[in-house]
Amino acid sequence: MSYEIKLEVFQGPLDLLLYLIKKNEIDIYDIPIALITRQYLEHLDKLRSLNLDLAGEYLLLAATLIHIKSKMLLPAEEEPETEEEDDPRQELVEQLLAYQTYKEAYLKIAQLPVLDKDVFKRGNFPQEEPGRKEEEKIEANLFDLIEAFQRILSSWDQAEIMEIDREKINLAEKMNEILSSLEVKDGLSLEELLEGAKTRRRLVYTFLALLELMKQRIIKAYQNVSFGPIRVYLSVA
Amino acid sequence: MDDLRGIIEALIFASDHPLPAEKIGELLPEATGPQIKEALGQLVEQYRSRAGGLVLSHVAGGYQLRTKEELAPWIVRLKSGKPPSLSTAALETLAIIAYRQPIVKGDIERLRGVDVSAPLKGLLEKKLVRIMGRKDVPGRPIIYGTTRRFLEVFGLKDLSDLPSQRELKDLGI
Amino acid sequence: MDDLRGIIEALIFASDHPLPAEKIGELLPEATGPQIKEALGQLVEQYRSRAGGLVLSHVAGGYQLRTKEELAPWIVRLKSGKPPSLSTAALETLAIIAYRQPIVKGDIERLRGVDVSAPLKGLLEKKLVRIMGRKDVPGRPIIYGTTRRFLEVFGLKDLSDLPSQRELKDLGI
Repeated sequence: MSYEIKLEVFQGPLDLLLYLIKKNEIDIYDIPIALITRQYLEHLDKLRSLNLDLAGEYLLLAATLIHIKSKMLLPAEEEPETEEEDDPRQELVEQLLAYQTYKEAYLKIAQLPVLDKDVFKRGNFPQEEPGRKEEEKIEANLFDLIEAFQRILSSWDQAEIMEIDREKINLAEKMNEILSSLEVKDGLSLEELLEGAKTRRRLVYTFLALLELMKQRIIKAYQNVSFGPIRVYLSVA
Repeated sequence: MDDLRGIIEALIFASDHPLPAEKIGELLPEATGPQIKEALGQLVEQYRSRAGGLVLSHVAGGYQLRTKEELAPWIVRLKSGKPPSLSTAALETLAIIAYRQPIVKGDIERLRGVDVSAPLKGLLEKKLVRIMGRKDVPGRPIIYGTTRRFLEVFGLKDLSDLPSQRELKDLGI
Repeated sequence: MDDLRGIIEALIFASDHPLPAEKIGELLPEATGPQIKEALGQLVEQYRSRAGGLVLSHVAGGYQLRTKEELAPWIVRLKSGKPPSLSTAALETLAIIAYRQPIVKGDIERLRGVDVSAPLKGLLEKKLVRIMGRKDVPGRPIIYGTTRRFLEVFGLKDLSDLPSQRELKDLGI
Protein backbone atom coordinates (compact mmCIF):
# COMPACT_ATOMS: atom_id res chain seq x y z
CA MET A 1 0.00 0.00 0.00
CA SER A 2 1.41 3.32 -0.97
CA TYR A 3 -0.81 5.42 1.29
CA GLU A 4 0.39 3.95 4.51
CA ILE A 5 1.77 7.21 5.81
CA LYS A 6 -0.30 8.35 8.69
CA LEU A 7 -0.17 11.88 9.95
CA GLU A 8 0.06 10.77 13.54
CA VAL A 9 3.25 8.92 12.72
CA PHE A 10 4.91 12.29 12.27
CA GLN A 11 5.47 14.66 15.12
CA GLY A 12 5.00 17.68 12.88
CA PRO A 13 6.37 19.09 9.63
CA LEU A 14 10.01 18.98 10.73
CA ASP A 15 9.63 15.31 11.54
CA LEU A 16 8.16 14.63 8.10
CA LEU A 17 10.96 16.57 6.44
CA LEU A 18 13.60 14.70 8.41
CA TYR A 19 11.96 11.43 7.39
CA LEU A 20 12.16 12.39 3.69
CA ILE A 21 15.81 13.40 4.03
CA LYS A 22 16.68 10.08 5.65
CA LYS A 23 14.65 8.10 3.12
CA ASN A 24 16.46 9.75 0.22
CA GLU A 25 19.83 9.48 1.99
CA ILE A 26 20.38 13.16 1.52
CA ASP A 27 23.12 15.27 3.08
CA ILE A 28 21.28 17.53 5.46
CA TYR A 29 23.73 20.37 4.74
CA ASP A 30 23.01 20.22 1.01
CA ILE A 31 19.32 19.53 0.58
CA PRO A 32 18.15 19.29 -3.05
CA ILE A 33 15.30 21.62 -2.36
CA ALA A 34 13.30 20.96 -5.55
CA LEU A 35 13.20 17.21 -4.92
CA ILE A 36 12.36 17.53 -1.24
CA THR A 37 9.70 20.15 -1.85
CA ARG A 38 8.05 17.90 -4.42
CA GLN A 39 8.05 14.89 -2.13
CA TYR A 40 6.86 16.96 0.81
CA LEU A 41 3.91 18.31 -1.18
CA GLU A 42 3.12 14.81 -2.43
CA HIS A 43 2.90 13.61 1.14
CA LEU A 44 0.62 16.44 2.07
CA ASP A 45 -1.63 15.52 -0.87
CA LYS A 46 -1.77 11.91 0.24
CA LEU A 47 -2.65 12.98 3.73
CA ARG A 48 -5.31 15.29 2.42
CA SER A 49 -6.75 12.60 0.16
CA LEU A 50 -7.23 10.54 3.28
CA ASN A 51 -9.35 13.38 4.58
CA LEU A 52 -6.97 14.03 7.41
CA ASP A 53 -7.00 17.51 8.78
CA LEU A 54 -3.63 19.03 8.14
CA ALA A 55 -2.36 21.18 10.95
CA GLY A 56 -1.47 24.69 9.86
CA GLU A 57 2.18 24.05 10.65
CA TYR A 58 2.44 21.57 7.77
CA LEU A 59 1.20 24.14 5.31
CA LEU A 60 3.48 26.80 6.74
CA LEU A 61 6.53 24.64 6.11
CA ALA A 62 5.27 23.91 2.58
CA ALA A 63 5.20 27.66 1.97
CA THR A 64 8.71 28.00 3.39
CA LEU A 65 10.01 25.24 1.12
CA ILE A 66 8.46 26.83 -1.97
CA HIS A 67 9.89 30.18 -0.96
CA ILE A 68 13.39 28.70 -0.61
CA LYS A 69 13.03 26.92 -3.93
CA SER A 70 12.10 30.13 -5.74
CA LYS A 71 14.99 31.96 -4.13
CA MET A 72 17.42 29.29 -5.28
CA LEU A 73 16.10 29.50 -8.83
CA LEU A 74 17.00 33.17 -9.05
CA PRO A 75 20.06 33.63 -11.27
CA ALA A 76 23.22 34.12 -9.28
CA GLU A 77 24.64 37.62 -9.44
CA GLU A 78 27.92 38.12 -11.21
CA GLU A 79 29.90 39.67 -8.39
CA PRO A 80 32.01 37.14 -6.49
CA GLU A 81 30.86 38.67 -3.20
CA THR A 82 27.48 37.07 -3.64
CA GLU A 83 29.18 33.75 -3.01
CA GLU A 84 29.34 34.83 0.59
CA GLU A 85 25.64 35.50 0.68
CA ASP A 86 23.52 33.36 2.95
CA ASP A 87 22.30 30.09 1.57
CA PRO A 88 18.49 30.44 1.56
CA ARG A 89 18.35 26.93 3.05
CA GLN A 90 20.49 27.82 6.04
CA GLU A 91 17.76 28.70 8.51
CA LEU A 92 15.81 25.58 7.68
CA VAL A 93 18.92 23.42 8.00
CA GLU A 94 19.64 24.86 11.43
CA GLN A 95 16.08 24.20 12.50
CA LEU A 96 16.29 20.64 11.23
CA LEU A 97 19.61 20.00 12.98
CA ALA A 98 18.23 21.32 16.24
CA TYR A 99 15.14 19.18 15.87
CA GLN A 100 17.21 16.12 15.00
CA THR A 101 19.33 16.60 18.09
CA TYR A 102 16.28 16.70 20.32
CA LYS A 103 14.79 13.76 18.52
CA GLU A 104 17.90 11.80 19.53
CA ALA A 105 17.68 13.14 23.06
CA TYR A 106 14.08 12.06 23.15
CA LEU A 107 15.00 8.56 22.03
CA LYS A 108 17.58 8.33 24.81
CA ILE A 109 15.09 9.51 27.41
CA ALA A 110 12.48 7.12 26.04
CA GLN A 111 14.89 4.26 26.76
CA LEU A 112 15.34 5.08 30.43
CA PRO A 113 13.60 2.75 32.86
CA VAL A 114 10.46 4.50 34.05
CA LEU A 115 9.14 4.41 37.59
CA ASP A 116 5.90 2.44 37.96
CA LYS A 117 6.46 0.83 34.59
CA ASP A 118 9.94 -0.69 34.64
CA VAL A 119 10.93 -0.18 38.25
CA PHE A 120 8.78 0.16 41.33
CA LYS A 121 9.20 1.74 44.68
CA ARG A 122 7.87 0.57 47.99
CA GLY A 123 4.16 -0.07 48.08
CA ASN A 124 2.13 2.80 49.38
CA PHE A 125 0.81 1.37 52.62
CA PRO A 126 -0.47 3.58 55.41
CA GLN A 127 2.07 4.65 57.99
CA GLU A 128 1.53 6.41 61.28
CA GLU A 129 1.64 10.18 60.98
CA PRO A 130 3.03 11.93 64.02
CA GLY A 131 1.86 15.44 64.95
CA ARG A 132 2.97 18.44 62.99
CA LYS A 133 5.25 21.24 63.97
CA GLU A 134 4.16 24.87 64.30
CA GLU A 135 5.65 26.91 61.46
CA GLU A 136 5.56 24.08 58.99
CA LYS A 137 6.72 23.95 55.46
CA ILE A 138 3.97 23.67 52.90
CA GLU A 139 4.24 21.62 49.79
CA ALA A 140 2.69 23.65 47.04
CA ASN A 141 2.79 23.90 43.32
CA LEU A 142 1.75 26.87 41.25
CA PHE A 143 0.08 24.66 38.68
CA ASP A 144 -2.20 23.18 41.36
CA LEU A 145 -3.25 26.69 42.29
CA ILE A 146 -4.01 27.72 38.73
CA GLU A 147 -5.86 24.51 38.11
CA ALA A 148 -7.95 25.01 41.22
CA PHE A 149 -8.88 28.46 40.01
CA GLN A 150 -9.82 27.24 36.56
CA ARG A 151 -11.95 24.55 38.13
CA ILE A 152 -13.96 27.20 39.91
CA LEU A 153 -14.26 29.41 36.89
CA SER A 154 -15.55 26.57 34.75
CA SER A 155 -18.25 25.75 37.26
CA TRP A 156 -19.42 29.31 37.43
CA ASP A 157 -21.64 31.33 35.15
CA GLN A 158 -19.27 32.77 32.57
CA ALA A 159 -21.02 36.14 32.55
CA GLU A 160 -20.16 36.59 36.19
CA ILE A 161 -16.52 36.06 35.63
CA MET A 162 -14.43 39.09 35.23
CA GLU A 163 -11.49 38.70 32.94
CA ILE A 164 -8.38 38.01 34.93
CA ASP A 165 -5.97 39.73 32.73
CA ARG A 166 -2.58 41.09 33.46
CA GLU A 167 -4.05 44.42 34.52
CA LYS A 168 -6.31 42.89 37.08
CA ILE A 169 -3.50 40.98 38.72
CA ASN A 170 -1.28 44.04 38.71
CA LEU A 171 -4.10 45.93 40.35
CA ALA A 172 -4.48 43.27 43.03
CA GLU A 173 -0.76 43.49 43.68
CA LYS A 174 -0.99 47.25 44.10
CA MET A 175 -4.05 47.09 46.37
CA ASN A 176 -2.32 44.50 48.52
CA GLU A 177 0.67 46.82 48.79
CA ILE A 178 -1.38 49.87 49.73
CA LEU A 179 -3.32 48.01 52.41
CA SER A 180 -0.07 46.68 53.84
CA SER A 181 1.35 50.20 54.15
CA LEU A 182 -1.85 51.41 55.79
CA GLU A 183 -1.55 48.64 58.34
CA VAL A 184 1.74 49.95 59.66
CA LYS A 185 0.97 53.65 59.28
CA ASP A 186 -2.31 55.18 60.23
CA GLY A 187 -3.06 57.32 57.24
CA LEU A 188 -0.83 58.08 54.29
CA SER A 189 -0.63 61.09 52.04
CA LEU A 190 -1.03 60.69 48.33
CA GLU A 191 2.57 61.77 47.90
CA GLU A 192 3.76 59.02 50.22
CA LEU A 193 1.75 56.45 48.34
CA LEU A 194 3.05 57.53 44.97
CA GLU A 195 6.64 57.80 46.12
CA GLY A 196 7.55 54.28 45.11
CA ALA A 197 5.93 54.52 41.69
CA LYS A 198 8.87 55.29 39.47
CA THR A 199 7.32 54.64 36.11
CA ARG A 200 4.22 56.08 34.50
CA ARG A 201 2.67 52.63 34.46
CA ARG A 202 3.15 52.14 38.18
CA LEU A 203 1.75 55.57 38.83
CA VAL A 204 -1.38 54.69 36.89
CA TYR A 205 -1.75 51.38 38.73
CA THR A 206 -1.39 53.04 42.10
CA PHE A 207 -4.16 55.47 41.19
CA LEU A 208 -6.41 52.76 39.85
CA ALA A 209 -5.80 50.69 42.97
CA LEU A 210 -6.70 53.65 45.20
CA LEU A 211 -9.90 54.29 43.26
CA GLU A 212 -10.87 50.62 43.41
CA LEU A 213 -10.25 50.46 47.15
CA MET A 214 -12.34 53.55 47.67
CA LYS A 215 -15.11 52.21 45.48
CA GLN A 216 -15.14 49.02 47.50
CA ARG A 217 -15.25 51.14 50.65
CA ILE A 218 -12.11 49.64 52.03
CA ILE A 219 -10.27 52.95 52.28
CA LYS A 220 -11.29 56.58 52.59
CA ALA A 221 -9.58 59.70 51.39
CA TYR A 222 -9.67 62.98 53.30
CA GLN A 223 -8.57 66.48 52.54
CA ASN A 224 -8.40 68.74 55.56
CA VAL A 225 -8.21 72.03 53.74
CA SER A 226 -8.98 72.78 50.13
CA PHE A 227 -5.88 72.24 48.03
CA GLY A 228 -4.27 70.62 51.08
CA PRO A 229 -2.69 67.20 50.99
CA ILE A 230 -5.02 64.27 50.42
CA ARG A 231 -4.65 61.58 53.05
CA VAL A 232 -5.84 58.01 52.77
CA TYR A 233 -7.11 55.92 55.70
CA LEU A 234 -8.56 52.48 56.22
CA SER A 235 -12.35 52.84 56.27
CA VAL A 236 -12.62 50.67 59.33
CA ALA A 237 -9.65 51.08 61.61
CA MET B 1 12.44 -19.09 37.13
CA ASP B 2 15.88 -19.25 38.62
CA ASP B 3 15.31 -16.41 41.02
CA LEU B 4 11.99 -17.09 42.67
CA ARG B 5 13.12 -15.53 45.94
CA GLY B 6 14.08 -12.25 44.26
CA ILE B 7 10.77 -12.05 42.41
CA ILE B 8 8.77 -12.69 45.59
CA GLU B 9 10.80 -10.11 47.49
CA ALA B 10 10.14 -7.52 44.77
CA LEU B 11 6.42 -8.35 44.74
CA ILE B 12 6.09 -7.98 48.51
CA PHE B 13 8.07 -4.74 48.39
CA ALA B 14 5.96 -3.19 45.63
CA SER B 15 2.60 -4.27 46.99
CA ASP B 16 0.37 -1.70 48.69
CA HIS B 17 -0.98 -4.34 51.08
CA PRO B 18 0.36 -7.34 52.93
CA LEU B 19 0.68 -9.98 50.22
CA PRO B 20 -0.85 -13.40 50.98
CA ALA B 21 1.01 -16.52 49.85
CA GLU B 22 -2.01 -17.55 47.76
CA LYS B 23 -1.92 -14.22 45.92
CA ILE B 24 1.78 -14.77 45.17
CA GLY B 25 0.82 -18.16 43.82
CA GLU B 26 -1.71 -16.57 41.47
CA LEU B 27 0.83 -14.05 40.24
CA LEU B 28 3.44 -16.76 39.67
CA PRO B 29 1.70 -19.73 38.06
CA GLU B 30 5.15 -20.83 36.95
CA ALA B 31 5.92 -21.87 40.55
CA THR B 32 4.21 -24.47 42.71
CA GLY B 33 2.68 -23.76 46.11
CA PRO B 34 5.39 -25.60 48.04
CA GLN B 35 8.12 -23.79 46.08
CA ILE B 36 6.61 -20.44 47.01
CA LYS B 37 6.20 -21.44 50.66
CA GLU B 38 9.80 -22.53 50.79
CA ALA B 39 11.08 -19.34 49.17
CA LEU B 40 9.00 -17.24 51.58
CA GLY B 41 10.46 -19.11 54.54
CA GLN B 42 13.98 -18.52 53.27
CA LEU B 43 13.27 -14.82 52.75
CA VAL B 44 11.91 -14.37 56.27
CA GLU B 45 14.98 -16.14 57.62
CA GLN B 46 17.30 -14.05 55.44
CA TYR B 47 15.84 -10.81 56.75
CA ARG B 48 16.04 -12.06 60.32
CA SER B 49 19.67 -13.06 60.07
CA ARG B 50 21.09 -10.15 58.11
CA ALA B 51 20.65 -7.57 60.87
CA GLY B 52 19.51 -4.71 58.60
CA GLY B 53 16.84 -2.11 59.22
CA LEU B 54 13.95 -4.14 57.82
CA VAL B 55 11.93 -7.21 58.73
CA LEU B 56 9.70 -9.37 56.62
CA SER B 57 6.63 -9.88 58.75
CA HIS B 58 3.60 -12.03 58.40
CA VAL B 59 0.72 -9.64 59.09
CA ALA B 60 -2.96 -9.44 58.24
CA GLY B 61 -2.82 -12.72 56.39
CA GLY B 62 0.03 -11.65 54.16
CA TYR B 63 3.70 -10.75 53.97
CA GLN B 64 4.96 -7.21 54.28
CA LEU B 65 8.33 -5.52 54.58
CA ARG B 66 8.51 -3.13 57.51
CA THR B 67 11.06 -1.14 59.39
CA LYS B 68 12.21 -2.73 62.63
CA GLU B 69 10.16 -1.66 65.60
CA GLU B 70 13.14 -0.43 67.60
CA LEU B 71 14.01 2.01 64.80
CA ALA B 72 10.68 3.87 65.17
CA PRO B 73 12.24 6.93 66.88
CA TRP B 74 14.26 7.66 63.75
CA ILE B 75 11.36 7.08 61.40
CA VAL B 76 9.29 9.53 63.43
CA ARG B 77 11.95 12.19 62.82
CA LEU B 78 11.67 11.56 59.11
CA LYS B 79 7.91 11.77 59.02
CA SER B 80 7.56 14.85 61.17
CA GLY B 81 9.62 16.82 58.69
CA LYS B 82 7.33 15.98 55.82
CA PRO B 83 5.65 19.10 54.48
CA PRO B 84 1.86 18.84 54.42
CA SER B 85 0.06 19.67 51.22
CA LEU B 86 -3.05 21.80 50.89
CA SER B 87 -6.50 20.27 50.57
CA THR B 88 -8.53 20.91 47.43
CA ALA B 89 -10.87 23.18 49.38
CA ALA B 90 -7.93 25.18 50.74
CA LEU B 91 -6.29 25.38 47.34
CA GLU B 92 -9.48 26.58 45.66
CA THR B 93 -10.10 29.17 48.34
CA LEU B 94 -6.50 30.32 48.11
CA ALA B 95 -6.71 30.59 44.33
CA ILE B 96 -9.79 32.81 44.53
CA ILE B 97 -8.15 35.07 47.11
CA ALA B 98 -4.93 35.26 45.10
CA TYR B 99 -6.63 36.30 41.89
CA ARG B 100 -9.41 38.42 43.35
CA GLN B 101 -7.89 40.12 46.36
CA PRO B 102 -8.84 42.16 48.27
CA ILE B 103 -11.95 40.04 48.73
CA VAL B 104 -14.54 39.45 51.45
CA LYS B 105 -15.60 36.02 52.63
CA GLY B 106 -19.06 36.35 51.11
CA ASP B 107 -17.59 36.83 47.67
CA ILE B 108 -15.32 33.82 48.04
CA GLU B 109 -18.33 31.75 49.01
CA ARG B 110 -20.33 33.03 46.10
CA LEU B 111 -17.58 31.85 43.78
CA ARG B 112 -17.00 28.48 45.42
CA GLY B 113 -20.66 27.89 46.10
CA VAL B 114 -19.94 26.54 49.59
CA ASP B 115 -19.03 27.75 53.04
CA VAL B 116 -15.30 28.50 53.25
CA SER B 117 -14.91 29.05 57.00
CA ALA B 118 -12.78 25.96 57.55
CA PRO B 119 -10.37 26.34 54.63
CA LEU B 120 -10.10 30.07 55.28
CA LYS B 121 -9.18 29.44 58.91
CA GLY B 122 -6.54 26.94 57.80
CA LEU B 123 -5.05 29.39 55.32
CA LEU B 124 -4.89 32.09 57.97
CA GLU B 125 -3.17 29.69 60.36
CA LYS B 126 -0.68 28.70 57.70
CA LYS B 127 -0.06 32.41 57.13
CA LEU B 128 -0.80 32.14 53.43
CA VAL B 129 -3.70 34.56 53.77
CA ARG B 130 -4.16 37.54 56.04
CA ILE B 131 -6.79 39.98 57.15
CA MET B 132 -6.24 43.26 55.36
CA GLY B 133 -8.96 45.36 56.94
CA ARG B 134 -12.72 45.75 56.84
CA LYS B 135 -15.07 47.09 54.28
CA ASP B 136 -17.17 50.07 55.32
CA VAL B 137 -20.47 48.53 54.34
CA PRO B 138 -23.20 47.05 56.55
CA GLY B 139 -21.77 44.19 58.57
CA ARG B 140 -18.28 45.55 58.06
CA PRO B 141 -17.02 42.36 56.47
CA ILE B 142 -13.38 41.40 56.80
CA ILE B 143 -11.27 41.65 53.65
CA TYR B 144 -8.64 39.07 52.87
CA GLY B 145 -5.48 39.06 50.80
CA THR B 146 -2.40 36.93 50.30
CA THR B 147 0.82 37.23 52.28
CA ARG B 148 4.50 37.42 51.49
CA ARG B 149 4.71 33.81 52.64
CA PHE B 150 2.20 32.89 49.93
CA LEU B 151 4.59 34.28 47.34
CA GLU B 152 7.49 32.35 48.87
CA VAL B 153 5.63 29.06 49.00
CA PHE B 154 4.54 29.29 45.38
CA GLY B 155 7.84 30.66 44.14
CA LEU B 156 6.44 33.96 42.91
CA LYS B 157 8.37 37.20 42.82
CA ASP B 158 5.17 39.19 43.17
CA LEU B 159 1.50 38.78 42.32
CA SER B 160 2.06 39.82 38.73
CA ASP B 161 3.90 36.51 38.33
CA LEU B 162 0.55 34.72 38.53
CA PRO B 163 -0.44 33.42 35.12
CA SER B 164 -3.18 35.47 33.48
CA GLN B 165 -6.44 34.21 32.06
CA ARG B 166 -5.07 34.36 28.52
CA GLU B 167 -2.02 32.32 29.45
CA LEU B 168 -4.22 29.74 31.13
CA LYS B 169 -6.31 29.49 27.98
CA ASP B 170 -3.13 29.09 25.99
CA LEU B 171 -2.30 25.99 27.95
CA GLY B 172 -5.81 24.72 27.49
CA ILE B 173 -6.31 24.49 31.24
CA MET C 1 24.61 4.11 67.33
CA ASP C 2 25.79 0.61 66.77
CA ASP C 3 23.71 0.02 63.70
CA LEU C 4 23.97 3.10 61.52
CA ARG C 5 23.53 1.05 58.36
CA GLY C 6 20.28 -0.48 59.59
CA ILE C 7 18.87 2.91 60.59
CA ILE C 8 19.74 4.43 57.23
CA GLU C 9 18.21 1.48 55.41
CA ALA C 10 14.99 1.86 57.41
CA LEU C 11 14.88 5.61 56.74
CA ILE C 12 15.32 5.14 53.01
CA PHE C 13 12.66 2.44 53.01
CA ALA C 14 10.18 4.56 54.97
CA SER C 15 10.67 7.69 52.87
CA ASP C 16 8.13 8.31 50.12
CA HIS C 17 10.72 9.93 47.90
CA PRO C 18 14.44 9.55 47.26
CA LEU C 19 16.22 10.50 50.49
CA PRO C 20 19.23 12.82 50.08
CA ALA C 21 22.39 12.09 52.08
CA GLU C 22 22.17 15.59 53.59
CA LYS C 23 18.68 14.87 54.83
CA ILE C 24 19.91 11.67 56.46
CA GLY C 25 22.59 13.79 58.09
CA GLU C 26 19.96 16.14 59.52
CA LEU C 27 17.90 13.25 60.83
CA LEU C 28 20.95 11.62 62.43
CA PRO C 29 22.99 14.37 64.08
CA GLU C 30 24.60 11.56 66.09
CA ALA C 31 26.57 10.52 63.02
CA THR C 32 29.11 12.48 61.01
CA GLY C 33 28.84 13.15 57.29
CA PRO C 34 31.67 10.79 56.36
CA GLN C 35 30.14 8.02 58.52
CA ILE C 36 26.83 8.38 56.69
CA LYS C 37 28.52 8.43 53.29
CA GLU C 38 30.44 5.29 54.16
CA ALA C 39 27.34 3.47 55.42
CA LEU C 40 25.44 4.47 52.26
CA GLY C 41 28.24 3.11 50.09
CA GLN C 42 28.20 -0.17 52.01
CA LEU C 43 24.43 -0.45 51.69
CA VAL C 44 24.48 0.12 47.94
CA GLU C 45 27.19 -2.52 47.66
CA GLN C 46 25.27 -4.92 49.90
CA TYR C 47 22.16 -4.67 47.72
CA ARG C 48 24.24 -5.13 44.59
CA SER C 49 25.96 -8.25 45.83
CA ARG C 50 23.10 -10.02 47.53
CA ALA C 51 21.21 -10.90 44.36
CA GLY C 52 17.73 -10.20 45.73
CA GLY C 53 14.84 -8.48 44.04
CA LEU C 54 15.77 -4.93 45.05
CA VAL C 55 18.40 -2.33 44.27
CA LEU C 56 19.39 0.77 46.17
CA SER C 57 19.51 3.52 43.52
CA HIS C 58 20.88 7.01 43.62
CA VAL C 59 18.13 9.08 41.95
CA ALA C 60 16.77 12.63 42.05
CA GLY C 61 19.52 13.70 44.41
CA GLY C 62 18.72 10.98 46.94
CA TYR C 63 18.60 7.27 47.67
CA GLN C 64 15.66 5.03 46.95
CA LEU C 65 14.97 1.30 47.10
CA ARG C 66 13.53 -0.02 43.85
CA THR C 67 12.67 -3.31 42.28
CA LYS C 68 15.12 -4.63 39.70
CA GLU C 69 14.31 -3.62 36.17
CA GLU C 70 14.26 -7.21 34.89
CA LEU C 71 11.52 -8.10 37.37
CA ALA C 72 9.06 -5.61 35.88
CA PRO C 73 7.01 -8.28 34.06
CA TRP C 74 6.03 -9.85 37.41
CA ILE C 75 5.36 -6.60 39.24
CA VAL C 76 3.13 -5.42 36.43
CA ARG C 77 0.88 -8.42 37.14
CA LEU C 78 0.55 -7.24 40.71
CA LYS C 79 -0.31 -3.66 39.83
CA SER C 80 -3.76 -3.33 38.38
CA GLY C 81 -4.37 -0.58 35.92
CA LYS C 82 -2.13 0.22 33.04
CA PRO C 83 1.33 1.62 33.59
CA PRO C 84 1.82 5.34 33.05
CA SER C 85 2.74 6.20 29.52
CA LEU C 86 3.73 9.36 27.76
CA SER C 87 2.90 10.12 24.15
CA THR C 88 5.69 10.79 21.69
CA ALA C 89 4.63 14.43 21.60
CA ALA C 90 4.85 14.63 25.40
CA LEU C 91 8.24 12.91 25.50
CA GLU C 92 9.67 15.14 22.78
CA THR C 93 8.43 18.20 24.62
CA LEU C 94 9.82 16.85 27.86
CA ALA C 95 13.20 16.17 26.25
CA ILE C 96 13.42 19.74 24.97
CA ILE C 97 12.47 21.18 28.35
CA ALA C 98 14.91 18.88 30.16
CA TYR C 99 17.87 19.90 28.03
CA ARG C 100 17.01 23.53 27.47
CA GLN C 101 15.49 24.67 30.75
CA PRO C 102 14.56 27.29 31.69
CA ILE C 103 12.66 27.62 28.44
CA VAL C 104 9.54 29.49 27.27
CA LYS C 105 6.73 27.85 25.32
CA GLY C 106 7.53 29.78 22.16
CA ASP C 107 11.05 28.35 22.05
CA ILE C 108 9.80 24.79 22.54
CA GLU C 109 7.42 25.31 19.65
CA ARG C 110 10.14 26.73 17.45
CA LEU C 111 12.22 23.61 18.08
CA ARG C 112 9.42 21.13 17.57
CA GLY C 113 7.79 23.05 14.74
CA VAL C 114 4.33 22.46 16.20
CA ASP C 115 2.04 23.75 18.92
CA VAL C 116 2.86 22.18 22.30
CA SER C 117 -0.10 23.30 24.44
CA ALA C 118 -1.58 19.84 24.87
CA PRO C 119 1.63 17.92 25.70
CA LEU C 120 2.79 20.77 27.96
CA LYS C 121 -0.45 20.64 29.91
CA GLY C 122 -0.11 16.87 30.29
CA LEU C 123 3.45 17.24 31.59
CA LEU C 124 2.35 19.89 34.10
CA GLU C 125 -0.47 17.64 35.29
CA LYS C 126 1.89 14.72 35.70
CA LYS C 127 4.19 17.03 37.67
CA LEU C 128 7.11 16.24 35.40
CA VAL C 129 7.35 19.90 34.42
CA ARG C 130 6.74 23.02 36.46
CA ILE C 131 6.33 26.74 36.02
CA MET C 132 9.58 28.35 37.13
CA GLY C 133 8.61 32.00 36.83
CA ARG C 134 8.62 34.55 34.08
CA LYS C 135 11.27 35.69 31.67
CA ASP C 136 12.25 39.31 32.02
CA VAL C 137 11.51 40.25 28.42
CA PRO C 138 8.52 42.10 26.92
CA GLY C 139 5.36 40.10 27.48
CA ARG C 140 7.02 38.35 30.43
CA PRO C 141 6.38 34.82 29.12
CA ILE C 142 6.18 31.90 31.55
CA ILE C 143 9.32 29.79 31.82
CA TYR C 144 9.23 26.03 32.30
CA GLY C 145 11.62 23.53 33.80
CA THR C 146 11.62 19.93 34.96
CA THR C 147 10.75 18.82 38.48
CA ARG C 148 12.39 16.57 41.04
CA ARG C 149 9.69 14.09 40.17
CA PHE C 150 10.98 14.02 36.58
CA LEU C 151 14.35 12.86 37.91
CA GLU C 152 12.68 10.28 40.13
CA VAL C 153 10.48 8.90 37.36
CA PHE C 154 13.34 8.56 34.90
CA GLY C 155 15.83 7.34 37.49
CA LEU C 156 18.30 10.21 37.05
CA LYS C 157 20.64 11.36 39.81
CA ASP C 158 20.42 14.95 38.66
CA LEU C 159 20.13 16.89 35.41
CA SER C 160 23.78 16.29 34.54
CA ASP C 161 22.87 12.62 34.52
CA LEU C 162 20.78 13.15 31.37
CA PRO C 163 22.05 11.07 28.47
CA SER C 164 24.53 12.75 26.14
CA GLN C 165 24.13 16.11 27.81
CA ARG C 166 27.59 17.04 26.61
CA GLU C 167 26.91 16.29 22.94
CA LEU C 168 23.88 18.54 22.98
CA LYS C 169 25.76 21.32 24.70
CA ASP C 170 28.54 21.09 22.15
CA LEU C 171 26.11 21.74 19.35
CA GLY C 172 25.37 25.00 21.08
CA ILE C 173 21.69 24.89 20.34
